[in-house]
Amino acid sequence: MSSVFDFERPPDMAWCPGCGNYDIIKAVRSALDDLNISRDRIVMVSGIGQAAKTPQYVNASFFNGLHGRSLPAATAIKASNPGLTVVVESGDGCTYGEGGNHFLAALRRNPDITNLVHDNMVYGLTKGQASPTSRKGFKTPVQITGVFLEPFNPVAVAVAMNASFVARAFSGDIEKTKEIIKKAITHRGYSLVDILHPCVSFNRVNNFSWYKSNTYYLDDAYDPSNRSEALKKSVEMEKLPLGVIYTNSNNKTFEENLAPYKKNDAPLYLRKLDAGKLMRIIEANLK
Amino acid sequence: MSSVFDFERPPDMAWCPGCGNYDIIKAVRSALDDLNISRDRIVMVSGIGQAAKTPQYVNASFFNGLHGRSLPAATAIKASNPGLTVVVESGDGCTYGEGGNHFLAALRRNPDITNLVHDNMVYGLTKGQASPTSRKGFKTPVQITGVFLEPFNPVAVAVAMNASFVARAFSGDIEKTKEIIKKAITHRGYSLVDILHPCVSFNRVNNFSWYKSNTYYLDDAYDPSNRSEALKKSVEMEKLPLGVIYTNSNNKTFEENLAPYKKNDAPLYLRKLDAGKLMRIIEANLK
Amino acid sequence: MKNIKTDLSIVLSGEAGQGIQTLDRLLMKMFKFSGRHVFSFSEFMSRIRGGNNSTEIRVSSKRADSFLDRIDVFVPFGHGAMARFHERITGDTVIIGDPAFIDDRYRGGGYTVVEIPLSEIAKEIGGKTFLNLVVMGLFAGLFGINEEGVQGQIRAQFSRVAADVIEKNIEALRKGIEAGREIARSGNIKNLPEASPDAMKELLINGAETITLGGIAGGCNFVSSYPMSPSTDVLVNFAKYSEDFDIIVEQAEDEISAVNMAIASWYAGGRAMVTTSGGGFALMTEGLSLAGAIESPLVIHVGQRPGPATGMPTRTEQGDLLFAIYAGHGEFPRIIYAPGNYSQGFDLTRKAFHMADKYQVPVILLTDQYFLDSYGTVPGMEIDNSMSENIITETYSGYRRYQVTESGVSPRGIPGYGNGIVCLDSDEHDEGGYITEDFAVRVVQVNKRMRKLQSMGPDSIPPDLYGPDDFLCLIVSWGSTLNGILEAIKASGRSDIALLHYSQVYPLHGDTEKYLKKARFTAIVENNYTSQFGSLIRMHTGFEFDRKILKYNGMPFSVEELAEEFKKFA
Amino acid sequence: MKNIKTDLSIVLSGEAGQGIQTLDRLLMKMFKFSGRHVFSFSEFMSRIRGGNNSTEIRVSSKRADSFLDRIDVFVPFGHGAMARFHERITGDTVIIGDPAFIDDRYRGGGYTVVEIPLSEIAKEIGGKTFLNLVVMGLFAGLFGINEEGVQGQIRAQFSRVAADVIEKNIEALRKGIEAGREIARSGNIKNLPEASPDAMKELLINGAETITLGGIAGGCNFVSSYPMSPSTDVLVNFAKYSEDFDIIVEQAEDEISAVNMAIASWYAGGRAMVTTSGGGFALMTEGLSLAGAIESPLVIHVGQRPGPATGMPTRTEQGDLLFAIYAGHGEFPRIIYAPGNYSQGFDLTRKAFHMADKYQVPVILLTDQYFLDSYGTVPGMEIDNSMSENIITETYSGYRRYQVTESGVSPRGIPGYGNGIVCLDSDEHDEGGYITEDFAVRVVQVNKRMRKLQSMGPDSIPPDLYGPDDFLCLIVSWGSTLNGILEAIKASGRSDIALLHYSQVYPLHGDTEKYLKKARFTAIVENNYTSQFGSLIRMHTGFEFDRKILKYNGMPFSVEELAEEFKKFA
Ligand SMILES: Cc1ncc(C[n+]2csc(CCOP(=O)(O)OP(=O)(O)O)c2C)c(N)n1
Ligand SMILES: Cc1ncc(C[n+]2csc(CCOP(=O)(O)OP(=O)(O)O)c2C)c(N)n1
Ligand code: SF4
Ligand code: SF4
Ligand SMILES: [Mg+2]
Ligand SMILES: [Mg+2]
Repeated sequence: MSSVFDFERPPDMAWCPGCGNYDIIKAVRSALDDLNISRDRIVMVSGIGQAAKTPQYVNASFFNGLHGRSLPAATAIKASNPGLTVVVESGDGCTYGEGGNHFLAALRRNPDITNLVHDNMVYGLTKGQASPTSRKGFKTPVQITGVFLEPFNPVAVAVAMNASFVARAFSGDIEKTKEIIKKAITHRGYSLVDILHPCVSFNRVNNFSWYKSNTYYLDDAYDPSNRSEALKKSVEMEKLPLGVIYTNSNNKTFEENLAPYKKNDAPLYLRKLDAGKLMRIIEANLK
Repeated sequence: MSSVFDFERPPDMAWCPGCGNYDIIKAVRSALDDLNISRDRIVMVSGIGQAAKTPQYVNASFFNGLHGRSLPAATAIKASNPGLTVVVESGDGCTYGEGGNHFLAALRRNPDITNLVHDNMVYGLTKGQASPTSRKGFKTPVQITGVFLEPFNPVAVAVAMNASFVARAFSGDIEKTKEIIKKAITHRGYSLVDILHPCVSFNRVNNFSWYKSNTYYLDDAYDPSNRSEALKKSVEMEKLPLGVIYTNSNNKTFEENLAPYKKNDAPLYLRKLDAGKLMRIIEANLK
Repeated sequence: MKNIKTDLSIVLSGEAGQGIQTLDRLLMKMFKFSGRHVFSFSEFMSRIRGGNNSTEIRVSSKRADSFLDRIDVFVPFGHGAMARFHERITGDTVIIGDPAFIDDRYRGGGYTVVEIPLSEIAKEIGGKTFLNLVVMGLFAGLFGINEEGVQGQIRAQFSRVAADVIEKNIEALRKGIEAGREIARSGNIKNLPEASPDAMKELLINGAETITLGGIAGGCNFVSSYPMSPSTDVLVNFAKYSEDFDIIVEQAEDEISAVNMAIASWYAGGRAMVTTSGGGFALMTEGLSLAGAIESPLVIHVGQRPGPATGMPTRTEQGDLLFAIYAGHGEFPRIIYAPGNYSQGFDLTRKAFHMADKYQVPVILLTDQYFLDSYGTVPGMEIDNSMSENIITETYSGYRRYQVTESGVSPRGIPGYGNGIVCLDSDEHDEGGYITEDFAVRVVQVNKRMRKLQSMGPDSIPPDLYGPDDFLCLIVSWGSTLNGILEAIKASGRSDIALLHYSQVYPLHGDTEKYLKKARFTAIVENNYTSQFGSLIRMHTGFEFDRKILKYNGMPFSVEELAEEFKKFA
Repeated sequence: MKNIKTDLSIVLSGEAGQGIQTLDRLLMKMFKFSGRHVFSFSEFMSRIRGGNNSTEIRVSSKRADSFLDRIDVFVPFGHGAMARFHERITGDTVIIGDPAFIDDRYRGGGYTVVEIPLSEIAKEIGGKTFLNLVVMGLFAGLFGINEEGVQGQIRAQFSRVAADVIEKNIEALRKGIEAGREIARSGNIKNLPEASPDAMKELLINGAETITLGGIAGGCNFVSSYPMSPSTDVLVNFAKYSEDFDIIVEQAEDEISAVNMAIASWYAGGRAMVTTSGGGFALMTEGLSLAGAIESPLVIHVGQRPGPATGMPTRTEQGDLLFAIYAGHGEFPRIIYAPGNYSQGFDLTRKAFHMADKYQVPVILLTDQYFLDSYGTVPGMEIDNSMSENIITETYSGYRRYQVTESGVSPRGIPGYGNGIVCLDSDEHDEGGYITEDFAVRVVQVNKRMRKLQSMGPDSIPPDLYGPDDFLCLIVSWGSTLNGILEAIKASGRSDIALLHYSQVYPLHGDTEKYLKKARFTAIVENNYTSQFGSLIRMHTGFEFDRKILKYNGMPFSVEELAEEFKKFA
């Protein structure tokens, strides 16, 4: 299956053999292909971590910034040029740990971006410390007696904050993950997809079969626009529901609220300073 | 009503006449008195802002640190000396804005501290910009066309994250606020009390009477240990419920999980390095 | 009684929330319209109500634009309004005000006190709110300013207020004017500064506004910031102009977000800026390093206040210079400007956008509370599109963001403009922007980045020499101390002193040594404890100053204290 | 074929995830037990699997503890394992390994290749996992190391592994030993380093462990950090010892939390430390300034790596010195140590806690990836309670945290110990810790804080002079470059060169000028682009170096490249 986002020469991918990231990137590439997104109109944004290397392997523009800071970057990119499709891909540590405050802000701002969180319940790149989503009891070289903190539930927080689009996926099912990603990208507003995936090197507990037996897909009758149902589903922790859990299209996007776009759609780079107007306003206000 | 936390000479309080902070500090002082908390066993912790000046006016030890960073400080103080009563007081901007990531972490860590958030839905000290809890449409010199972000609902997020103790209070009712604060302090684990209060200088919208008519007290029959009920209550935004909204005593506190306290309760400052043991371990491990 | 010929210094002092700043603006405008040069510096506590705030307004027939110790007229606005000024109130000061607000120690013996029941007058008209207008009238009367003109100013300014309120304002004004004329007649204050026609044409501005307007003139269209004194006004001003100039103004959740947004906006074709103070800047240093790594343009305004930590939020200091120069891990070029007056505030902010874009480096504007919160006049501003144009390239298939060039500057593409792709990575990267672990590529990219320090040379702003070319004594300073030093040199009566003032503090201009070597005696003036700029100069030239004049109590230098120091120069 | 008398350099090269680091540790231990001095430096890519990593192990009869270009024995562990080493593989290198892994260009002509079907041997025993043991055996055989001893080491190390697996390990070892003896017999590698009795007694340690153990010896009982290469090992080590020494080890949600926690822990009676790298440190600079403002003790370990931004996460650099010195807004004293060897790593970390406590200032330990990730031996460590005791006061009614004293240091109380209260404010405060806006109090408190710079003087660590007192040429360096420079001076054959090495880099010691003036020729060696320490020295002394030897590709200096430079000294 070739994609317009493939490279002429395949890059040397820095992931471990068997890592769930490979499946996620497949799902992403084919979602982008399915949606006919043009290579020069998309920007991939990421932080730092193993997941955050994803943009390096998608043949498109990318902004691979600081650990934890993918969301402010993506928000600003979309705001500066709303014509771009902006997809954020980063890890659970990056997004919910270092970047937790920006996650909260993104939920409130509602930029029209898609946030794919590669959630392996561990810090991969730094060699296996607990992440905010690590389950209780998970032992690591830092959490030597096991994690004792309540795991972060991004889906529940997002629904509680009345977010725009909230979904959970599992890398093991590329096809279904792709479909969820497509919905997320086409949804207007901030779309969160928490994508569970195995880290074969540092998470021996939450492995492929663990995910298989601890998740289930929401059935077709499930109505993601029903908030109270979504709240209930979102806090389920025994078995994690997969699929689109909540959607809310009541809010305008961040960009729609910004001064420049109230008059026209032109991205910032096409606008010019009206020097005459500036002169007039200075004379009027400061004389 | 005199309190052991009064000063011999009353301090010059930097709050505006009519500010809700005066009522909150009254409720705090008398809660502490009621609970017979000794002046030399309590630490007040805050960040920066108008609310964050509270510790200056309570005659007790305080750690008045950086804007947004009250929670990590309080967590560490409690962890270093679990015998201390630790009360955090700071503003909505400080706690949910700059400090948002620490708020999420505190919910997960569950230190046995009490977090009183003075929520005036505005940045007071910096002269009236929107805070995360500002309502939609609220106009300020920065949000000139009105806030268009979804307001942050700390109660909903806390309940969604299965926090230990979640309450909302209103400064206008000192007696009831005091009772809630007492419950929060006596509760083992992280206790959040979001205390709505009017800012007479910069929030002319959410004033005393607005709070009066947009809040109601949960009735006595309400069971805060019922999570699904709490979830429902927590997302109510039309009229904000007041009282203890959720309690969950299933989790150990942060301190209880820490290595030093598994063996004994002594605070860190009373412990001494066992130099002989260090020598032995070095010899054993590195030879 | 002193005979003031050209220059009157008025201090209004009261509690926060009493509207002293509003009165300050009203008076400034009135005096300017009357043809006087004006300057005012507000100092205030970090609180919303109560405490003690003051403003010093200088009214002058020639430009007089720095902080003075001398108080010619003092108006207290409440009990306790005088306590903090006791040392500055002398026998030459005329104290005008409500009997209740004048401390007893000034009564009888040595002080000139003019008691006017200002509050009562206001109350008779309708309440405390009219006090400001009474005082405004008082000065209009004292200066004999055209009454109709002042009325016109009031009517224009309060145009959205109910008609009857306006009339009461006018009445308050009139009452004040009567009182003022009375004082003028009393002869207590003689030889008030005369009008000079050029003052009328000038623009009335404060430091914060020069940064905002300079930013707009530099094409700024994206501002992401978190409020922090004393820089918040810049953010507020941008919001004010956002609809007129299509500027995205976003209050970020924290400073980290603010700086990352700004960088990413440049990436996507915006011209972005953040405004903050030291503490917020501290949180931005990782972002600054990101800008260095990905060679992003970036403009950061840092309004300094006394540190460390929260320090004194509403006071002034020049304590963050070396921090600004070395902030951010790793090594990368940057530019730092520190405007000394309003023109420089405007010009340098404008230029900051252009330089950031041209060399793809972060540019920091280092101001301080004194600069930002003082008002004054400026003849005009240069506005054209020369500094606001995007310096970007249409990309093509095969475009490489970090193409190695002789200057170190690679053509900057943005996503969505052209057929190419634009890849940025905070890791060390190859020309294409992809992560590399190749040691040779690393060296090539470091060299490329650092080469810009040389390329930037021709655009470097040399220090300005004020005073005689054949100076014997040379004062060096930077940023907001400019005007005060110039006035103090005059006041010192010394004609052998020149000032070398830096508005570009980093990279340090190559002419530095030349000037310093020429001087017989050198001194540096800085609003900090350690003489940071002096240290920088030594680092780059080995040169050490004979004298360091430093102040770090939270207030700017006064003309008098500087003049005192200058007189002592060997 | 080279005759190696005292010093063998072995490079193992393979992919991430192949366990080369495990093998490195096994070999180090084995060689040390056999009485050889050992040193190893691992360099690896920022990835978990694949790519190319290597370790260089030096086995020697005298201490030899720095990075060498020369490779005496090269063992490839996979395809492509040799590519990055081509320039360092010479005719004198003996290449030992699987035929499949040896690049064709080394076959025939000029290279010594010993082909051994290592993988096959391992496979026969049971699989790839036994490869390491085969190679370990190979070196045991080559060196003629006592077989039983090595077996004992294996049995001890794998004690928790199933018995049959251990036996297979032993078998692998034996197969390796046979092959090794074969090589020894072949005479390809002659004059292997002989055993020296003192080596056996030494402790095997790496840089990260010296920081951890030094911290524990300094009484550290609270560590809050966020993982970041290359400093994560320090955090991991603390976790490892947490139960033994009752240390609270908390992974913070971010670096901002980490530093604020550490400061607050000191406030409440803990002895706290954070460990991070440049990017994380950038996020801590506001916290650093807080420590400065509230005069909190604080220990920060910064493991440097190449920047800016993410840079090269697993590589080395000394690029954050000036950042560390000036980080944080406002002005306040601090101390910065930069250990040059393992003893210093231990001693300075221990001392950091004491100095932080004694002077109530932040102390920064500046290391780098080269220092942290290289293993070697150290004779022993000084451990007693002299640096781990709390320097605190029992408070009393009326206790004032910021009591003004001559030294600038106020008795430090903590809440809960005594009847007093302990009030800390990040705003400028009075002696009691309450917010003040009084200008005079501000000055008193600034002076008090800054006075510590003087008080600290007697505890300042002077630079160490290595080499002849009557040197003609003086090299200056700091931190991790110590050992390499010393070895290179020897290798250069120059007896007129001395090294002045700084393990305390800030405040700069007063003896600096004295040494520099004595030299005919001066050079500075730094692992960065701009010569940051050189700049600091010039800032404080005006002195400029004749020669700057700088490296910034992400690798440490090799002995050879330094020696080359030293030979050229005028
Ligand atoms: C400011 C900062 N702190 C720490 C790091 C080190 N760091 C890099 S990636 C990472 C964690 C990655 O975890 P996650 O986001 O879950 O991604 P994964 O590797 O598991 O895909 C950390 C802590 C950094 N680069 N920057
Ligand atoms: C890092 C940093 N950023 C910004 C500020 C400026 N600042 C001080 S208080 C404050 C907002 C206070 O709002 P809130 O927490 O709601 O408290 P309130 O004044 O309303 O009680 C801000 C932005 C600061 N001190 N530090
Ligand atoms: S460390 Fe884990 S998440 Fe990272 S590439 Fe390897 S398996 Fe995947
Ligand atoms: S600004 Fe608002 S919150 Fe602050 S003291 Fe005044 S009324 Fe209270
Ligand atoms: Mg992860
Ligand atoms: Mg508030």
